[in-house]
Amino acid sequence: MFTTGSKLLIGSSVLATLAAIVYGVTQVDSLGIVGLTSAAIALAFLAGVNVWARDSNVSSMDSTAVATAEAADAPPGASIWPMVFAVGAATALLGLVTQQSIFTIGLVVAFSAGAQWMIQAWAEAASPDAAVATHVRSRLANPLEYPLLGAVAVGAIAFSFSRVMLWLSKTNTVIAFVVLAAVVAGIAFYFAFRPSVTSGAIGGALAVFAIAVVAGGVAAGVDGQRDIHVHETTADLALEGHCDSPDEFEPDEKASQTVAAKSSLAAEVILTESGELEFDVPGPIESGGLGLTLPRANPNNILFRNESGEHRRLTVDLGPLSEDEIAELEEAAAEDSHGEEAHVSERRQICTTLIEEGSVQLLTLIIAEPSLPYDDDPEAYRFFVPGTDAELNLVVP
Amino acid sequence: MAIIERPADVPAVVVPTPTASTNFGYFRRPVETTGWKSWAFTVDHKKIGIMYGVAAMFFFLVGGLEAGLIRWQLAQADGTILSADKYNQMFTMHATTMVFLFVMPMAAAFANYFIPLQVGARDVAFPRLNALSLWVFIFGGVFLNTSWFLGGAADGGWFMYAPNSSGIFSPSNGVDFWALGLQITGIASLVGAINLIVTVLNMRAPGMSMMRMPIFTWMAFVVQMLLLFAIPVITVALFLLMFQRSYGATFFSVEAGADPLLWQHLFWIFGHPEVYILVLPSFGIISEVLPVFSRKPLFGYPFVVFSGAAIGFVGWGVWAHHMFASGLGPVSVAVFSVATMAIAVPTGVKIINWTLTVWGGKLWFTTAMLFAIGLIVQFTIGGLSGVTHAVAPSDTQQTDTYYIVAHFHYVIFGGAVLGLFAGFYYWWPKVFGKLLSETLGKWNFWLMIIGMNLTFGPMHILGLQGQPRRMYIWTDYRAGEGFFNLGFWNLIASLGTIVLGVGIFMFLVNVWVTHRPGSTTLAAPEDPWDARSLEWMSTSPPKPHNYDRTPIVHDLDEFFHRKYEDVGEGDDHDYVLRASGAEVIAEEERNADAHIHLPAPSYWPIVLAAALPIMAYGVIYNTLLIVAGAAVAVMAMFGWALEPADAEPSDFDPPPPEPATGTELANV
Amino acid sequence: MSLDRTPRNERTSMQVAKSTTTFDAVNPGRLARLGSVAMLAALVAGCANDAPQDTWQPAGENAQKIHDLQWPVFLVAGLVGVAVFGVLFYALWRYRDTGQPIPKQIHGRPKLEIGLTILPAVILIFVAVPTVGTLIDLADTDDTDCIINVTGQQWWWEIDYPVQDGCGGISEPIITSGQMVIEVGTNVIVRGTSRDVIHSWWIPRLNGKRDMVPGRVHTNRLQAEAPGIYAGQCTEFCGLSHANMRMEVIAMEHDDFEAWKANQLEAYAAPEPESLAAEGESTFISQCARCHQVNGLENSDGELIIARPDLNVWSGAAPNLTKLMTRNTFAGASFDLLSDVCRPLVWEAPSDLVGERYNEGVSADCLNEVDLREWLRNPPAKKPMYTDPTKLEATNGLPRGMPFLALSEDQIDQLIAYLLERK
Amino acid sequence: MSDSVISDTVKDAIDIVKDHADDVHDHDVHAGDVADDHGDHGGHHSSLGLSNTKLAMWLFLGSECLLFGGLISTYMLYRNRHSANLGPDQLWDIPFTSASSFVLLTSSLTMVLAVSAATRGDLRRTKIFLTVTALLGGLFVAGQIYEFTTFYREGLGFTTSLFSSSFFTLTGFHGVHVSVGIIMLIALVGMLSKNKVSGDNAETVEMVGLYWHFVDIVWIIIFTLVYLIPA
Repeated sequence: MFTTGSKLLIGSSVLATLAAIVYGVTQVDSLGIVGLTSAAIALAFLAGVNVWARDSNVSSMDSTAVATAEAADAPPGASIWPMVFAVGAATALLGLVTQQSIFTIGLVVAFSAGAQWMIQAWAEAASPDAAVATHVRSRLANPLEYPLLGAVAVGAIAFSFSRVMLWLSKTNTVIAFVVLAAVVAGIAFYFAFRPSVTSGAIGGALAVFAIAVVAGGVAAGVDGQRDIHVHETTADLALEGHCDSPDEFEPDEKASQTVAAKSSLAAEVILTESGELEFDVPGPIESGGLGLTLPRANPNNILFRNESGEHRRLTVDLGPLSEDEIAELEEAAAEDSHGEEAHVSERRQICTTLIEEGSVQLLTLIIAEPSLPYDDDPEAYRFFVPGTDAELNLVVP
Repeated sequence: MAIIERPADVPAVVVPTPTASTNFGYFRRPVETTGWKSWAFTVDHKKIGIMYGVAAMFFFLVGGLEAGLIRWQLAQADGTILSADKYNQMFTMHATTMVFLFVMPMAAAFANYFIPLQVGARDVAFPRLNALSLWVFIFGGVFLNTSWFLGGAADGGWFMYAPNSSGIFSPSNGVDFWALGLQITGIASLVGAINLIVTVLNMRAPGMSMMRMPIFTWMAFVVQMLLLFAIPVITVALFLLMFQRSYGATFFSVEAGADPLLWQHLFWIFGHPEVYILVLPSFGIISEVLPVFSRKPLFGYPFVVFSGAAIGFVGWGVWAHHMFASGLGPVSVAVFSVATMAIAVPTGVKIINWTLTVWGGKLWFTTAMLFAIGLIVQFTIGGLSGVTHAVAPSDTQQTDTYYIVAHFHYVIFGGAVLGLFAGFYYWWPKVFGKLLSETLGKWNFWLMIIGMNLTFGPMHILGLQGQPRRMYIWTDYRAGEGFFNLGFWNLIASLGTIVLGVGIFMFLVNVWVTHRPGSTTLAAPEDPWDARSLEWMSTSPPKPHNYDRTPIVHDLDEFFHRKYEDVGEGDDHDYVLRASGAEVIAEEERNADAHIHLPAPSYWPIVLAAALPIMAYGVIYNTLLIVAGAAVAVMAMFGWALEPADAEPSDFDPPPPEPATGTELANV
Repeated sequence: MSLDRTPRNERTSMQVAKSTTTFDAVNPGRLARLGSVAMLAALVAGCANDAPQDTWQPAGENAQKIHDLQWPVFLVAGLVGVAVFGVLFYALWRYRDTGQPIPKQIHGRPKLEIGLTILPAVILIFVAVPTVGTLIDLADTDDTDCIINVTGQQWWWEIDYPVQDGCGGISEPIITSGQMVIEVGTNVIVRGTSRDVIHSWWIPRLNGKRDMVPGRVHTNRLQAEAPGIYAGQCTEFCGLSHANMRMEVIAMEHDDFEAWKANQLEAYAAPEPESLAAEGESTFISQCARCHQVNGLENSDGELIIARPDLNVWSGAAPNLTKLMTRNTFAGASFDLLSDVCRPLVWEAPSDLVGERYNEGVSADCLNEVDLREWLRNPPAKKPMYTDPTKLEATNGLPRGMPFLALSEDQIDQLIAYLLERK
Repeated sequence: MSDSVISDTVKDAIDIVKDHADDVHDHDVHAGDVADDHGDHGGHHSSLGLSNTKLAMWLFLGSECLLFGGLISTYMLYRNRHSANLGPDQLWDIPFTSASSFVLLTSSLTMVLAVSAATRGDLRRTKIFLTVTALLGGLFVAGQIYEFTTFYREGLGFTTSLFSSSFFTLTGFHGVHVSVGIIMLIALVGMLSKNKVSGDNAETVEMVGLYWHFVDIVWIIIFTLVYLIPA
């Protein structure tokens, strides 16, 4: 039941697969596998198409039937797809010299038109009866047309309207959103309970709606979006050298006053009522003495508990930054602040946000270097609370 | 399609009707009943079941090969057969293959084939979805195994603990293949589960109440329920892993504050029900086999049913016993420890019921029966060693050692695999119309039993003596002294693998001997075992439409009650043969239903299934492939939705004699 | 529990048996134990001889608790197994087909079945109660005498003693790797975590295992009744060289432990100028000190050299080699530093001499030069590690493990001479 | 589904225990057991009186519950893990999200109307209400795109923190579900217009409706847990 051509293709595909396996087992690099496997897949695909399109059709091997089939000379029907295909191809070419997105759009258009063209040609070849041809065509074309049209429609509307909302101010966005939804629902109810409205009118309304939203989206997109402010974080505090300040900065304003339920902590560091820093580690390690020992290179979770009456932050100092690092920071900061002079940190510091009494904040430390080389620097390797004298030594073996 | 000019002298009327075109190409529905197309596009649950079985058997051999290499490497200290990297891939893929590509699909093969037969239905509820499950599983399995040729397979163990599975620690694409491959096979399981649940709930023959269903159907039903709720959990985990590896998410990055135990919880919430997913179908199979060869009904049918259901429920509450050493805290560990002991009770109920089924019977030691008894014995050993590590403190000494390897091989090989083999021998004549050789079967059985005990038995000792799992080498320094040291037991385990391998090979030999061209094996009788349940009331092999007459069920063990009559008075029951099985079947044939209606085959399931690996390759290599695959998938889905269940007359080539609405098989 | 016991093990086990009062207390029926359990235990656990990681030879309080719990469970499981198989095989023999008529079609006996359901439930309740008790005992951290941090990474353990009053007082952090030294009889709490993937800390003869999970701190109690070297192994699959990630706990008497601590904190002694070891020092500085810290090592300008493993390997840590030769294994305890001749002198030392012999460290005569040389020549060839420079894209070029350094034979000679003085 | 199955099962179980306890066999067919569609289209009768498709859809949605359950659990575990202070407190725009939630709820209402119109066989209203459901769903998706864009501009990328990864994954999954629902709605309108629905129109509309309601309910849970309950 296979024709010679199919057999050849199937055989080549199997051969390529075997070659790919042999290659894969014996050779290290994967380029050859990719090539051979691609060849195998391509050949298998061709074989499949051949078997499917030709061999499955028993009568294609019966030359009389083929020659006498009425389909054999039915005049091809009118078709819009060659033209659309040409437009798509032209767009793609245009895109090649201008912009990638245009190229993509052109490619998609050309591809869809080509597919439609092919399907139509097949369908017409299948039967000279127009009704049958349409029916047959729809079997292959509808499964793609329905979902893709749906997806394109909803995608265009959703994306366009989101651009409109980005263009509006924050409050107006909510209003626009509710109003539009209400209008859509209202009109729909009106249509639903007025049987006199024809389906043409409904389709027209839908078209107007779609065009309006897309046009709005395009207009909003061209005009630009409202200013959206990037939130600063504690990492920015550290970079800008604000960690040793007891003042409030942006990250402190809306700090989340909670902490993840960490299963296990390396230590808890407490700012007591009397304004001293103490630590609490499970086991027979007492606060005081040389200080808190933390392993290096691990993410250490430290929980900071504020029991003093003030808003306080916990800062860790891990020694001075090198000159290169400071220069790098300054460069980055200058870029951010558009030329204005920016404050940058000169020491390696990490800190929590300001927290109120009774709150806790988590600080995750990964300490690269041991404390050994900084034994002479009284500022280094310690916890402190800006604005107070509270200090706690940190030992990293 | 070239346009061929028609000779001028041929009148147009030569072609009678334009609709009867013969040149539909792609547009025609595949309605073939023979040839490869009749298999590739079939929606017949029996063909699908057979294909499930063949594919699963293939993967069984692949997984077995991997196991063989593992044991070869470990036969001696400092083995050099495999590199550390290859060894890690080997044990990862061995487990993955055996669990996801052998035991689960093989159970699906049985479920697919026998659930409709056992509930008296013509097919499953959604025949096309059934085909989809099959092809998705096959493509997923092949996809998973292509990783061997594309830079190495997954190397993180089948449990794939984070963060060892993230891109930093496993930079090859192996884990990507693994995560995506399991997503794909997960879809197959989920679709299959929905389909079979609906079949069981909604497609039962008249009179077939839930408590008259054959026990295999019950157990398979519980399994499908477990799958329905377990698969989405692993799906979430796999999605998180995929986002972590392919799109930079940080779900398992500890630097970002992630908790690696999240993966363990998600994995084991799926993973523990998975254990029951593996063994319950086999429990169902031997609960069919034991009564038949004991000539007695299953002892305590409702107890077996409800203990199965209880296992299904409690199975959700014990996942953390895989994590006793993970640092859950003593309270959680205590709770899960006790829950784990509790699940031993329904399991024990099953063993007791099987023993009592045999008790007082008239035992016929066929190969199927031997495998069933083998299951009871081996599974009991596995169950009892399971109790020893339900005791959480004791488990901290045993987990991640070979003791656990021994335990779950007794449970899964001794429980699931032996049951599947019992099923092969029991139902082979039903499915293929020929009996497998009993002599070869007994070789098969004894070699497998001896092999498995030689292979997995010593692992108890290895584990208790402190040999951890997943080590690509072991060293003499920690093997102890004397002759019976760990080296000795490692060697025994490796030698056992050979015996086991020969045993399994015997099965293939048996199949070959029975079915090779020119085989002298005769067709099996319609009712070779004097069986009891409904599926034997169809011909062997069953006709495409299963039953000539939709059976009306009056009893549990319907077929038995059709053959035997109770001639006892009052409480005194005395059964005498009234009609042979063949006579009962012939009676059904004589009263065949007039109109039997079967759904038509379809291209779309296999097309949709093929789209999934394309998308998966896309995730790994190129986003464009995802788009292409998604387009094919969407097209297949909508093509499917738009396609009527039945083929149209124009699909037939030549067209059917009468303008029928479907395949009308009158009085077959 | 073994069939062929060597003298040294007899001694250790006897001591264990003597010291564990609980063992005898809960076990009045010595006969029963000697009878059935010995049979079962000999079968399942005793068949291999004196494996160093035997879970059935507890050598400390915690492992003993587990053992006291597990042997009755094994016994009960064994008895249940015997009973089930007895009934089953009897039935198989008794009811074989001997031409009897079709048996009675009995569908069940609900009362019998309910009874047989309750029976295992009752047995399990008897198992559950002591299980929960032991669990709570083993999670206790209040009676700690000493805290030791362990940190797993691919594929070795770092062990450090934080500053504390416990462990007999530690004023400066001690840092070592692969081998943990503890004092006999003290309750040690291991606080463990990991720098990369999950590892598992397991010293079978001292306690069950505990996973060491990155981002979390987990504890594991350790207590040894008698001096000795207790072997262990990482038991959570941790990647390529999981099989080569081992560790030991060395338990020693109080005085030996104090001596060990003092030695660990001794100041750095530079090698004699112009000796081979001195050349080794400069080779070490140029080749090794990027990752491996030697406390007190100074460069030619007299500045302290601080290793920066965080810039050179993915885990951000490499074993501290200040006191390498006080340990007797290296590379994740995979290889011995002691030669085959000297190894038994320490590993199989009588228990009163363990601490003393261990503290002697590795001398030039006893050094296992073969393995150490092979290691220095090409570490990834000796122990699989993830160091192939072409495959390190995922880790920004940082290897996981020790890379190939292309050291010359001369450099290796120098390094060995230098390292031999690190004790 | 479950009630009838369970009661059916329990009843049968009691019967069986009763029957078999003293080995009594009942050979009578219970009249109710034999469905009257015997012989017709084998396998098309329904033991539960519920259509296969509907049962399957319920099962699928049951499975989906676990999927969202897993994602929601992941989010709940990680919701506070945003070390860089980019968390809900800084980002949420509750008025806007409330509005979009309300729009999605309204679409559930129109879906109900579509289903009821379909049951009555009122094709015109069915199509109108399906279309408006799709449009309202489209607005919701527009809202989500808008929201994601603003979050991104404010500094919250997919990989920024555990919170962001789990938030985007959870809401993204939901968004994909809504989008799939919209595509189904629009395609359904097209198929209804061309009379191409294979099977019963009303039932098909009901199936899509079930799915749509499920997606809405999931959103209510997400909205409550993610947006309303403070971290």
